[in-house]
Amino acid sequence: MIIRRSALVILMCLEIMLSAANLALVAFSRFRLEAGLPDYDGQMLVFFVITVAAAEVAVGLAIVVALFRSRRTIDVTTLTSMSH
Amino acid sequence: MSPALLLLLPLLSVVVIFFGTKWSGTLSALVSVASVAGSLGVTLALFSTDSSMVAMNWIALGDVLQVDIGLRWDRLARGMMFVVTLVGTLVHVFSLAYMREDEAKARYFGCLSLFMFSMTGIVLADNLVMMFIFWELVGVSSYLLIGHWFTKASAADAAKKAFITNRIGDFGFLIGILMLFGLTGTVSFTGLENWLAGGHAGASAGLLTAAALCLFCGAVGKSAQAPLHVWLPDAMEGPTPVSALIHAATMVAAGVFMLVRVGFLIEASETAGLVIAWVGGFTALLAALMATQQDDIKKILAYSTLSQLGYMVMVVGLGSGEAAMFHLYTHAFFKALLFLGAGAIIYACHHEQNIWKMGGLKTRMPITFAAFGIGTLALIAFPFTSGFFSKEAILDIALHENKLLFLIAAGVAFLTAFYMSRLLVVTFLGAPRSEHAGHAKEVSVIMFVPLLILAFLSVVAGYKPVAELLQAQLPDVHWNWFVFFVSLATMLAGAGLGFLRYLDKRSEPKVIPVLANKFYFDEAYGWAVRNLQDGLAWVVRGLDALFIDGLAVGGITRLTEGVGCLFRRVITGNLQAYSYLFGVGVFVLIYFTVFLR
Amino acid sequence: MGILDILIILPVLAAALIGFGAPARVTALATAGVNFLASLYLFFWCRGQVADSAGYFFRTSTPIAENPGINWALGVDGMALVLVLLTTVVTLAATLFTKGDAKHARLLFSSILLIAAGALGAFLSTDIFFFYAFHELALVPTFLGIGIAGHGDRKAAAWKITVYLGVGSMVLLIGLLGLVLHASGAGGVTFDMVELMAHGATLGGATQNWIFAGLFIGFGILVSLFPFHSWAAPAYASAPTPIAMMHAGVLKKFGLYGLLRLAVPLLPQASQGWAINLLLLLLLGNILWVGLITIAERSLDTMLANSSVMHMGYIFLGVACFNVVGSSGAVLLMFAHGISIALLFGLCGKLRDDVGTVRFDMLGGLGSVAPGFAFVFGLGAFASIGLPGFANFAGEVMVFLGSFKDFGGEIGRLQVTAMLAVWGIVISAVYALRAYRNIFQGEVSAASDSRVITKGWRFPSYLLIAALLIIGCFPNLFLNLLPSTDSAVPGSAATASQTSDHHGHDHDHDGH
Amino acid sequence: MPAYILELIVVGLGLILLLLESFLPRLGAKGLAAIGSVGLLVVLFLLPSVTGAPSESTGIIWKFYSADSLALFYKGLALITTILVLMMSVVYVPVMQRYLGTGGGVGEYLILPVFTCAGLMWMASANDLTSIFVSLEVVTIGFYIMVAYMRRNVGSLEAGVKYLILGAVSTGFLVYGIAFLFGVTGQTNLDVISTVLGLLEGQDKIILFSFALLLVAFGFKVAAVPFQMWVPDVYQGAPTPTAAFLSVGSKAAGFIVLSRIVDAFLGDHGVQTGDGSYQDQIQRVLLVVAGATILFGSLAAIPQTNFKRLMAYSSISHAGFILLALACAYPVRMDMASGEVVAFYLAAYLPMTMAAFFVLCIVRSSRGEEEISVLDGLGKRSPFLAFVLLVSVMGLAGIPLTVGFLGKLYVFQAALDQGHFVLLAIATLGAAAGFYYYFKVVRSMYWNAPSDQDAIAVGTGSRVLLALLAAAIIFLGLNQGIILGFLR
Repeated sequence: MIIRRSALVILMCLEIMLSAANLALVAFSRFRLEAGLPDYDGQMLVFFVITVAAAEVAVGLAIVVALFRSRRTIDVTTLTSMSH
Repeated sequence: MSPALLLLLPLLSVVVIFFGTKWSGTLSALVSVASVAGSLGVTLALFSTDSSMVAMNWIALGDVLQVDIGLRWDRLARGMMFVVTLVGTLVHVFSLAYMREDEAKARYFGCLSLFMFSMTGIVLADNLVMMFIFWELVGVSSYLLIGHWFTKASAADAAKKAFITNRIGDFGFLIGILMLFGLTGTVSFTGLENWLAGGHAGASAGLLTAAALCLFCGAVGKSAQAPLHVWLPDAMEGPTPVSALIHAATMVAAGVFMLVRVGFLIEASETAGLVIAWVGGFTALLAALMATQQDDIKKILAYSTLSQLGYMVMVVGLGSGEAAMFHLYTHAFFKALLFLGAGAIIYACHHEQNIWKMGGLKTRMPITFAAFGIGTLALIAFPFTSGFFSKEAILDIALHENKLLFLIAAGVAFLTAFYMSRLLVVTFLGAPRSEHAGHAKEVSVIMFVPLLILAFLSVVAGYKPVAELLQAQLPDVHWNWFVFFVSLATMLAGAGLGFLRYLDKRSEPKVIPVLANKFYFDEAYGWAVRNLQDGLAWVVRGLDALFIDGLAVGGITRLTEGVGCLFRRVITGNLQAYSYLFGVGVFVLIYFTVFLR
Repeated sequence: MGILDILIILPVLAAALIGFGAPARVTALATAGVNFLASLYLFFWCRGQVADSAGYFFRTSTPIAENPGINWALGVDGMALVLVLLTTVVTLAATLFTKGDAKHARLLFSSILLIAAGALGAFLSTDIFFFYAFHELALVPTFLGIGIAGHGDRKAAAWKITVYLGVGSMVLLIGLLGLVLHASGAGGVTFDMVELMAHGATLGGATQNWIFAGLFIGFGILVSLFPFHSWAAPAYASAPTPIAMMHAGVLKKFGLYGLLRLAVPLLPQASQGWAINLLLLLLLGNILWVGLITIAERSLDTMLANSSVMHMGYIFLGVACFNVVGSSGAVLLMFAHGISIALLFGLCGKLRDDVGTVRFDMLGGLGSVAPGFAFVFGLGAFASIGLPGFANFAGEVMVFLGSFKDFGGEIGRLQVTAMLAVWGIVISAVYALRAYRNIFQGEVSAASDSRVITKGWRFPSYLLIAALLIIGCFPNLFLNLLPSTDSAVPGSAATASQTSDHHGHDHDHDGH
Repeated sequence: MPAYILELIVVGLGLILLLLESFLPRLGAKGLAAIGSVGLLVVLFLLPSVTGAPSESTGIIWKFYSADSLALFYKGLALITTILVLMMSVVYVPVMQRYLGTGGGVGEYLILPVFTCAGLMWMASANDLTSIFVSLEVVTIGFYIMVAYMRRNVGSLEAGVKYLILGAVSTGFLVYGIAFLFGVTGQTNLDVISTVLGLLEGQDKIILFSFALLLVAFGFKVAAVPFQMWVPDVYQGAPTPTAAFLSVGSKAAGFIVLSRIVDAFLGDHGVQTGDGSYQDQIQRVLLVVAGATILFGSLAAIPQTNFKRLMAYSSISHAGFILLALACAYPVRMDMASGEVVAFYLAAYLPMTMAAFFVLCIVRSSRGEEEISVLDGLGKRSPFLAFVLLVSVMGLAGIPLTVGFLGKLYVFQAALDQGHFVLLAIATLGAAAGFYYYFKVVRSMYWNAPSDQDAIAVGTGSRVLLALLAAAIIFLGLNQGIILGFLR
């Protein structure tokens, strides 16, 4: 993700990160057997994460589109207009 | 009638002159003269009483610290007070004429009254702090009077020099007071006396000596002993009556007076006495040597004063306060006489002070000449003048206590006779060497009456009945033919040499640079002030700007700003860099949290 | 609302009124006058009364917060009273010295009043929180005043003093909090000085040393203790006259007041540890090092500024004595120094306004052009170098006596310091007389010639000089109000030793 | 009335506003803001009357939601902040319209804060990892939009992208952290987790690992070093009201959750520092992060010339102070828990920051820049604005008798109490540097000559609001009891 220039690709990478975390959650809940059943708290959390991630991507894509409209590029390395 | 009146009268005069007369010269002069005459009257009226009183609690802090404005009216104070008020009165009267045309007469008389107030305070003080208070005030009034003509650079500088030099002495004086207070918890003379009598608990001999010598520092400054003598000759920049009053008869004697007041302390330490005696003897010799080559009439008298003060200090150190006070008393009259005489001459010669531009004044100013002559005789201890008796006493004590100092004292007697006869010969005899001298006239009656009174006293004051009447301290010495002959011989030799060498000379026959330049004391001090003090001050200021303000304060400021700029660099505005840093941050944080414990 | 509240709030209100457009000079004068009279009334009233058990008069306390215990607590004791008088006198003089038609007059008058209010608040608060807070608040008008209405390199100077004193007050805050946290008893943290006094002296020696060091460095920065002095000269040199008078004369005393109020009674053991050695060393820096700098100054304003820094050394010495003589001397000296430096800054400002320069090489012989002015300036200069008759001398001599009190025949570090400090009287004579010589004596210089000192300086100068003379001649007027024995300071070493003393007994009891 | 009704009301309010915006377009920005503010104000007044969890746990909701005094306090902060942000937005609307082009309305910009507010309020109550995550994301997504709202403005978009990407990364770490914490304890409720952690032994490393991951996520939210890089850019680029909202609302919410999490990790067993346990290590980490944050924020602020960037660094530095308070977990000599100190500090921070941003908004709407130099001579041009800003920066710098001083006072006290002298030194340095950079603003306002003489128009509403804020800064500084009263 760090070496990518395209905002879109970066967003995709972020999604992968979240998925990895989700996987961990599912795995942990699977390992915690209570009376033979997995701990569903963790798995429930995964659904929340997926939903939220979707919302996040929706907003993110909108921003990327706006960026493309105004700049005709989505290369994040060009985003250095801030003075300091 | 109480001695407090002596303090109040001049104080009142100061207040009235500064706030009540709207700077009217005549009015101020009258007030001032009235107050000093009143003081003289009170002194005379109180001659037979002996008292002490507390006029005011100046500082009262429970039983921890008690400093009073207290008055001690004993024989010592009475004798000194008589000298101060009498000479003061005469000088005030003399000033009426001498300062007639001065623009700032009111300021002059106001300062004179201030001086009288301060001097009275010193004389009456019953404790060290009070003495120190008036000691400083005397310094200020002296500063003001020396700098009376302050637009003249030399006068302003001389005033400054006098004050600062005195302060150096006071530095020691104050430390002495502090030590004694720390040891005893009191600053009153009575308390100190009792403490000493009770075996001075808690004080080592060394500390006692140190305390005594510290007090002596004050006297060194005020009485212009070597090496702090340099201010006195310069102080002659002030009006001549001031020189007579302050820088000859009274203020400079305050140091001696103070030493006598704390004589019980000096007696308690042999070392201190010895040091004091040697400083006195050394000053006497040094000043006498310097006096032989001066050309300014007032400076000659100033060095002579130094030399005589040296005598007094020496004899205090040798353990006889009485002899010192006796000499102080006689010296006050004849030295005031000489100064006022010099003032009359200067006035007559239109403010000419160089003796080589005078000459032949004997015929033009006969009364002044007579008076001046009597003064000279008393100073060189011509037998059966007042000066003779007091100097005899000093020589006698020196002979018994310390042979080496006796030799020095005798040498000084010789030199005194020499330079005084030089002064007399060059000024009064021969032909006038300048136009002003040629046109000199005898001064007015208001000026020569004080001269005559002082001349009379210079002759008779030394006789025991008179001295006792005037409350002077009389030393307990016996007639000693050896001393008499030594004294007579040195006097005759000195005077003879002076006459022979200077009669009808038009200028100094042989200039001895080292003496004419006063052993280069002023040059050395000037160098030290310029290079050591001012140089150090500049260096310190530079170091302060460079290191403390520049390197420490400025450095910290710049360092902070620099680090700030450095931190700012991290925020590049580049998203990838941010992500990268974010990642590094995560690793560092995890490493630190989990593994670095 | 008691008289103390009024003393503090009145100037704030007046400043606000000026801000809203009331006639500046009249309002300020009226307020300063009323405050002055009120403080005089307070002074005479207190003389006839017996203080409460903690030594205060007019003590009021309104709780602000339970825990940590913060109260709007006011009270006045002898020391505070002296400083309140100082404040009101200098405020009145500073107001009088300022012309109504001066540039930035509105700002200057309201700054004077706000600084006065801050100083009064600090001196009258018996709660450390407000004690600290008021001083900080008073600094703001100082900063603004220098920055807006100053002269010379005003921005740099204002910047420096802002940051410097900002740092100082932060350090101080740490020290004060340390004191509060450690000295509060078991009943919870309290900022109340009276309660702290009652619990005090239970701290261990090492703690006392640390807190003492924190306090004297924190307060020291505010009071320009060496080596934290370099803000003073540029700030006072560029400050507008009344601001310089108020800050150097009044506000700067806050730090010393704080040390005397808190450090001396609460941290008596600090007089034995390394912290006191450090303080003694630093105060010598003030007296000797800064004294030499003062000698090298060639301009009246910077010389006065540095001399003021130098004289702080004596007051620190009084604090370092840790006995009643030194403390009382320090209080007297605070008053005296405040008045005399205000006078000198006032006159210096007059000189700058009317003659146009304060540089020595451009002045000279002013004494013959303006004798009255020279006379008054001379009185101020001599007062500041400790001439007897002025209050400065009384203070200095007591500080010195305090440093030698009961030294038991062994010359210790305090005595050595005092002896070296006494050399300061020579140094101060050198620079003061040189300045006087250069400005007022000698030939009349081109700059001084035919310049008239305009009106407006006489009355305030006489006021200040009268204050100096009265207290110089009758220091007992103040000393009567101050504790006269060490044991009257609760929790001090002397109290601990006097176990038979009822007072001391109580404290032992509290300690367990 | 159970506390969660409030969030429902706020969400409902947001929906109503959306509808109004669509069907009553002539309502305009002012109308929307007014209705929103009034609605939020009503909620604010309802706040004291709500009830917490019933004694016997009846609804599933109380598993995710708590309504202790701290939660209510933060809800109040969120509401007040949002009201102020709405007001500010009204002033800022003209600036925004410049960057929105023809088709763009500003309606959503006034409605989004309401939804975000609901998220913030929920965050204040969240005591379960699930609710923490969801509420946090509600807030964050709202902020993504608000930051990037000025879609024709390069800066705003750029800020939006940066915030989005870094924010998403931090979300990733949050989920990781939650996963590991869940993995260790098998629980999602913080109270239960705290109990379970107290029983675990020999799993220090994994506990610390999960804490570190969570700290990454919340460090990002509260702008702690080393996750603070986004702050200056985002503050500078975002619309000013959003920057204000971020610096107060988002930060407050981040801290309430962080303090709950820290509480859960440290437990309430009164561990003292120095015993080498993982609790000890957590305190150490917090201290180090706090020190670094104070240093970075304070020092990097010094060279700034842009007002919003300055406020950004100031916000970082303040975050450091709050972290320091958080790290002093068990003050002995104080009667304040570290959580209360944090809450107090944030409450103090609110009016000061809001006032500063508000003044900036007004100045910005008349002048097109946000450099500090735009304030030159403000003391002459608009004494009122200058005075409010003076009070505000005095508060931020921690001058006594302002509420900002009290915040610092308590932090210092806590640090002293725990004997963290190095941190105290750093904090002192930071506070002192604060004097330096805050007074730059004062210097510019009062010492510098104005570049143009025109007075700045200030609407009556803004005037009243600013006066209220300034009064609050001073009044609360004198009566800290009020804030403490709300806290307890």
